[in-house]
Amino acid sequence: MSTETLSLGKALNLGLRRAMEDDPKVVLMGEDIGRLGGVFRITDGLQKDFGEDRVVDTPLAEAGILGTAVGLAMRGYRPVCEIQFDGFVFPAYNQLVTQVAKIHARSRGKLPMPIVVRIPFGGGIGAVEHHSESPEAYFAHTAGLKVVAVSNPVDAYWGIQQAIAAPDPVVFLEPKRRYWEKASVDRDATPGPLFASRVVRGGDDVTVLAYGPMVKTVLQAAEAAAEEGRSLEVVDLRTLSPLDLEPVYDSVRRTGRCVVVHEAPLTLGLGAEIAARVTETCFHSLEAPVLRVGGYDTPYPPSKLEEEYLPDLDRVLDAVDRSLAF
Amino acid sequence: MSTETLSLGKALNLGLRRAMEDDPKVVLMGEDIGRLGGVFRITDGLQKDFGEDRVVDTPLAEAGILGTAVGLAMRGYRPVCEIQFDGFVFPAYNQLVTQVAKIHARSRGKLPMPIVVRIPFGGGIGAVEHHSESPEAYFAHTAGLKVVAVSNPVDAYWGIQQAIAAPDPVVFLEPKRRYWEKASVDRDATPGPLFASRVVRGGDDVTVLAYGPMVKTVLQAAEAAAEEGRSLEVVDLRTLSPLDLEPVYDSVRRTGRCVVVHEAPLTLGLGAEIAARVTETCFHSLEAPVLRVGGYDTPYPPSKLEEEYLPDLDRVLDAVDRSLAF
Amino acid sequence: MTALQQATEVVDPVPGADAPHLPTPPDLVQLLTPEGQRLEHPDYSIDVSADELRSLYRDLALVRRWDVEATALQRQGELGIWASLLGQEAAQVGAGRALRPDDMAFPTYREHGVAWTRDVDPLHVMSLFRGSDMGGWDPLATRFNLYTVVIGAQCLHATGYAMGLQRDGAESAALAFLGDGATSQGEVNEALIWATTFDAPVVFFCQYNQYAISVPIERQSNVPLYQRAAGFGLPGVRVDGNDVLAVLAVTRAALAAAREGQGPTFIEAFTYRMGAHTTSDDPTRYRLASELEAWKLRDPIARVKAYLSRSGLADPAFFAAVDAEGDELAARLRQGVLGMADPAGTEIFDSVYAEMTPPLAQQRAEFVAYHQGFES
Amino acid sequence: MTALQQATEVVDPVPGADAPHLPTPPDLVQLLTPEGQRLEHPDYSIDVSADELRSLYRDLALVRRWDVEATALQRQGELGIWASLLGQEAAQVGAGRALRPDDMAFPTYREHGVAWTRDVDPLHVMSLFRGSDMGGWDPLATRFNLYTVVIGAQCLHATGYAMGLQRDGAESAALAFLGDGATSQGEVNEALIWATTFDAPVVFFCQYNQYAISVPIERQSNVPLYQRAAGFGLPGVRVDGNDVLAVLAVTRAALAAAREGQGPTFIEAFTYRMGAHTTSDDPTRYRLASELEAWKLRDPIARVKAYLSRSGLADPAFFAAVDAEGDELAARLRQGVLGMADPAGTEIFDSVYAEMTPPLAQQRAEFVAYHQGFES
Ligand SMILES: Cc1ncc(C[n+]2csc(CCOP(=O)(O)OP(=O)(O)O)c2C)c(N)n1
Ligand SMILES: Cc1ncc(C[n+]2csc(CCOP(=O)(O)OP(=O)(O)O)c2C)c(N)n1
Ligand SMILES: [Mg+2]
Ligand SMILES: [Mg+2]
Repeated sequence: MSTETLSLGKALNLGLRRAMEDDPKVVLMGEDIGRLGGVFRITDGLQKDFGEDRVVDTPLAEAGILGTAVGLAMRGYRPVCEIQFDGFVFPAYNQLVTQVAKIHARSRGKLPMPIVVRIPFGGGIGAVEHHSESPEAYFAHTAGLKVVAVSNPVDAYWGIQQAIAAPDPVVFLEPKRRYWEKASVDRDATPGPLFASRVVRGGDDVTVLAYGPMVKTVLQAAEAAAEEGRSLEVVDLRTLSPLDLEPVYDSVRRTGRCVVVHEAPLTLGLGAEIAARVTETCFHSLEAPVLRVGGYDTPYPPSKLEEEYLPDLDRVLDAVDRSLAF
Repeated sequence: MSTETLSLGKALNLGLRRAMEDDPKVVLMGEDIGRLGGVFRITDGLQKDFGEDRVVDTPLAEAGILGTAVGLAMRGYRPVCEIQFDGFVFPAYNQLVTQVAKIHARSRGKLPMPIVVRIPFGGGIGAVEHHSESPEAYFAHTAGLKVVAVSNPVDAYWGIQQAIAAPDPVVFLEPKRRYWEKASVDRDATPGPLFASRVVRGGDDVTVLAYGPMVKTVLQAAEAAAEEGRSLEVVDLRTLSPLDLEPVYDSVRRTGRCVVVHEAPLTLGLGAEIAARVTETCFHSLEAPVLRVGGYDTPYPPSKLEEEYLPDLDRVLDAVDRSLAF
Repeated sequence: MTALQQATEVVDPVPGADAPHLPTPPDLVQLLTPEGQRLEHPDYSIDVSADELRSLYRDLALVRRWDVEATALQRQGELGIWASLLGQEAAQVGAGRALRPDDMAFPTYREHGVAWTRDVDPLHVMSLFRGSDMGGWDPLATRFNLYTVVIGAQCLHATGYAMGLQRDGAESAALAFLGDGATSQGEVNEALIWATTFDAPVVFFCQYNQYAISVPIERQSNVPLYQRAAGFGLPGVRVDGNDVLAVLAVTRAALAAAREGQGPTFIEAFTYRMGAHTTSDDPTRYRLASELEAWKLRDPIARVKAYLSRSGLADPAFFAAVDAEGDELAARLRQGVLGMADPAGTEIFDSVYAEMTPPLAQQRAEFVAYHQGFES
Repeated sequence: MTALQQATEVVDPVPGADAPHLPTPPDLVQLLTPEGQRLEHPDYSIDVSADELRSLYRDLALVRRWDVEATALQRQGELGIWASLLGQEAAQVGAGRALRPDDMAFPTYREHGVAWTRDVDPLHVMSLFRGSDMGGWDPLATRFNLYTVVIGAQCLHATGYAMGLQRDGAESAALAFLGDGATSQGEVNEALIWATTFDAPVVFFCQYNQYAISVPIERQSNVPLYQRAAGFGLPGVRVDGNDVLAVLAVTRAALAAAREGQGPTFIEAFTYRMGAHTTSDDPTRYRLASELEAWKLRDPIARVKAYLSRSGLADPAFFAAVDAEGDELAARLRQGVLGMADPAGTEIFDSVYAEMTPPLAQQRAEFVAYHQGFES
């Protein structure tokens, strides 16, 4: 039996291991990922087993990580880059946006760019500045990248393997505050597709969308709402680029109401795009505007304030109430 | 009489000159802005008149430009940085997002950060890769920055001075393909506020929003629509962060229909945020969903294809038709 | 026997220690050996009074005491994290004391010792690590910038600030701190280019503490870091970072040169991070305990104490008084941290802009109304 | 008289020329003087057959002919812009000819001369400048990467590719091209760190053509660029970039070292951009005509011609044949450009991803339907 209870972090670790076993061209690169096993231990033990050429402790320079990954990809490798924390992806931004995202198009398909950029993202861990951000909208606005966010150990285990196997660059967002959450993972199962959203709880009154760390929060809200007789349908978006909104449209056509939840600042967060699309597609079904619950349009605050900054169960329920009151 | 006919580029040049005369702390920095006067000649003649300490030809490194601007700002200067083309802002992205945007909040207001980042943006000039992009959504999603886009010589002349005088960091977007468009500028006038949108053509049937280079396109579309008996109200957004949507809400409450136009890729472009807000605020007035006309979700194409990539009069009218058909 | 041989000699006998990172002559500037013996150096002489020496010792000791207390407070859950300076006291106090009041320092996140020399209240540093703010001190009044967490970003700030000093005709300098890992960041290298291109009055002070979290120098450079400077056309100096006198002398000289218009200098302070990277780190995963043992013999405080004692410049009463002062300091800090009020929720909004925007004001109002809803 | 004195001597007599950028001994590797005299160099000897010499001349001449034709086509509106290599033919042909077929080159946007040596069809380069595509050649088949417009970004790509070569156990190398301005980009400096840290088989070939658009070297470095290398622990060499033999020798040696596992080298090819930065540029705004006149005496093609003639290795018929070939080439290119079909609109969508996404497929479908609407 290959079903076992795994934390999200351990699931990633095992997923990476399997990807490395399956394909000798997979190379991990990042700061402190080798001997230390990464600051979150996601790559624990991998350098020991696969060697320093396949699990590379890099110099401390994110542009260097992404830029050399481009060259490795051109040479037929499948680099998997770890960015230590969300807030440290920006030194690599030029390589990511002007090179990684554009080289396939620039070369009209002649240059492969199967790079995975793993980023622990989001807040809630009581950290100092730059360790709690949610930069996903920057990536989702960048044509040429694909962007996924996992929310649970099962998706983490399969998702990382699927992202590595994908022929396009994938920004792979890991909900750092859920690294220690556990679930049962069947490692012999056949996974569903990576670039697909999923209804994770059925309901009739309001459709609530989330991804990454907020999926758990929304599921808890749905639980609480159920106790008050409100039935929320919860969709785990999973893929942020491309968006897979067909299941959402189906749901909203039934419920007539939609709430999107994310930690990232509200303005031009994923919720904006989803609201625009859902409204355009389901205009005549909507009984209320799509409402958004997000971080405020401010830098991520000092950690003593993060509970007030981050969407929580109450703020989700508040939005549900407001939607229903329309 | 100080009213004269100026091109948008010349208006910027004169606006910069006046700002430098008014405040000795204003320092211009950028690649080729000194002796050459900038690749678009926006800073023409300024180094000659203000010297090399106030018009600084910098090393070829955008992070260096923004990063040293931060230090100059801490020392009481008002740096005005030129990024040569939109596609070259990304090496400076780390400084812009993690430092320029956050230092005021980080210091709880103790560190001033009155930096202007001038960026010629948008396409339509037949250029090679990276010279035609519209990165504004990246900035508007970044809390701590303010973002404006001018569309005409009058706003250019006043706007650059207002941006420099503003106490916060301002990304100042210049519609490069309109640099040569002319208008009459009264240099003794009292300008309106910088962070305000403006209705530039009244109308009753559909509210159409644009900014920067697309304002002219939309005004032409409104002209064409008028000939077919359709009355478009056109709003020049001018400020992309903060958004000033009150005039838009007023308009949409009357017209019931709204179209947003920009060159940037559709997904998570400014149109997404505007659609979400207009829908939330004007839900019961809307007779059609907010429709968006934008660049496609692809890298900016080779210039032989840019006419097909960029929104034009016909695509605007097509969206107007679709809106009216709802 | 040269100064350096003396310095390394004490390390050799440690059983099991491979002490892999010891510099070879003639690169290291040293004025005080690990055994507390004063040396002369042809380029970097220094004249310190007895008072000054004692006050340097006091700074070193109090800064360490603060650090120890902060680590304890973190263990007890009162701080979210703490980045210990243990072992780097001399590098930081030496560099900080070389500054004049009108100079400006640009720290990373570990320069508590420099903060101390700038009269920054330690509580204003600890509030950052507690998560109450992002540093409570006034960076312009103290001329000590806020901590910068994004590796290397502050080097460009310091350079730009120095360009401002130039334009002001001020005879002051900027002092940028960075780590060994930071030297790999593109922005840091750009700062060297800017500094040399504009001859800016900035000094780069790199604490080579042997690690960037778990990563040793082999991953950042295959030549000693101070040699990086020559390729950019600025002088590079390697100083014994555990020798407060040498650091003081070298940094003073570099700052003086900068103020006099002679341009930037790059200083590599050769030192060792005796603690973990931060309280979240587990150094046993990547380094041998014997390495630490070897470095303990080069402790930056012990040598000053030895020198003061042996030369009769301080007596046991002095050391006892400093110890007592340290305990008082620790008690004050502990009390201060425990008594720190949580920030008001509205602080999330209030300093984002100098000029608040209407949409953010609206979010703030909604935030207030929402939380009032809970209270009522 | 040393090689260098000979090289500079010809410049001095030019009236009005301040020739500000001439290197001082003993830094420059030169094997062929501007007057066409062969020199020996202790470290870089080269044995070239008469055939090889003639074919080098042919490359230089044809590449210039191509460049002239492209500039003309731009003036006539057939290209959107053109980045001329005028004056840099020897640097590019020399470097390109040093490559083995299994090596991989990473150009900027100006290395038409290298493209030529990789048998890239000039039309595939010109289609980029026409705006039809972003380079029509196959970068993996030709082992010549696509042009990279973002300054310096390709240096990291080359280094990563070289790390791939290492992992493959391939005895090949990567050759990264960059300009003098590019040396200021953080990413370029990171590439030097990566290359040395991993001992990657990559050679950095910097064409110091005296300008980054309008900006002279004083704004990028206060020491000669080849000296930058030492600070990162790799060898730096300065070669006369207008001397195709010296460039060939130096680059060959560096590539050989890289292939043999001796790590990276940084080459500074000292040359001059005789034309404008691009056809959009107006160099009269920032440099004196006399400077160009001085450099004309160091023309990279004239000296090969002089050597071939004087040594009897080529006769007038040979030069006439090359000229004729140049005219044929120009005619073919002109015809090819004029005949270039515009790309199909759907190309906007078709290569964004290896696996097309449903939303993009929908945008494509809408695009097609919209344009069909116009046709019908
Ligand atoms: C741009 C960036 N990338 C990664 C990190 C995560 N990080 C924090 S400290 C550190 C190591 C820094 O090493 P060094 O520069 O030697 O300074 P030290 O901690 O040793 O004082 C890393 C990788 C960061 N803060 N910023
Ligand atoms: C990141 C970036 N910033 C700015 C530019 C605009 N630009 C194009 S070429 C150039 C100068 C390059 O100078 P150099 O590296 O010396 O190469 P050269 O053109 O002389 O061959 C500049 C500033 C760019 N392409 N990329
Ligand atoms: Mg370190
Ligand atoms: Mg150049």
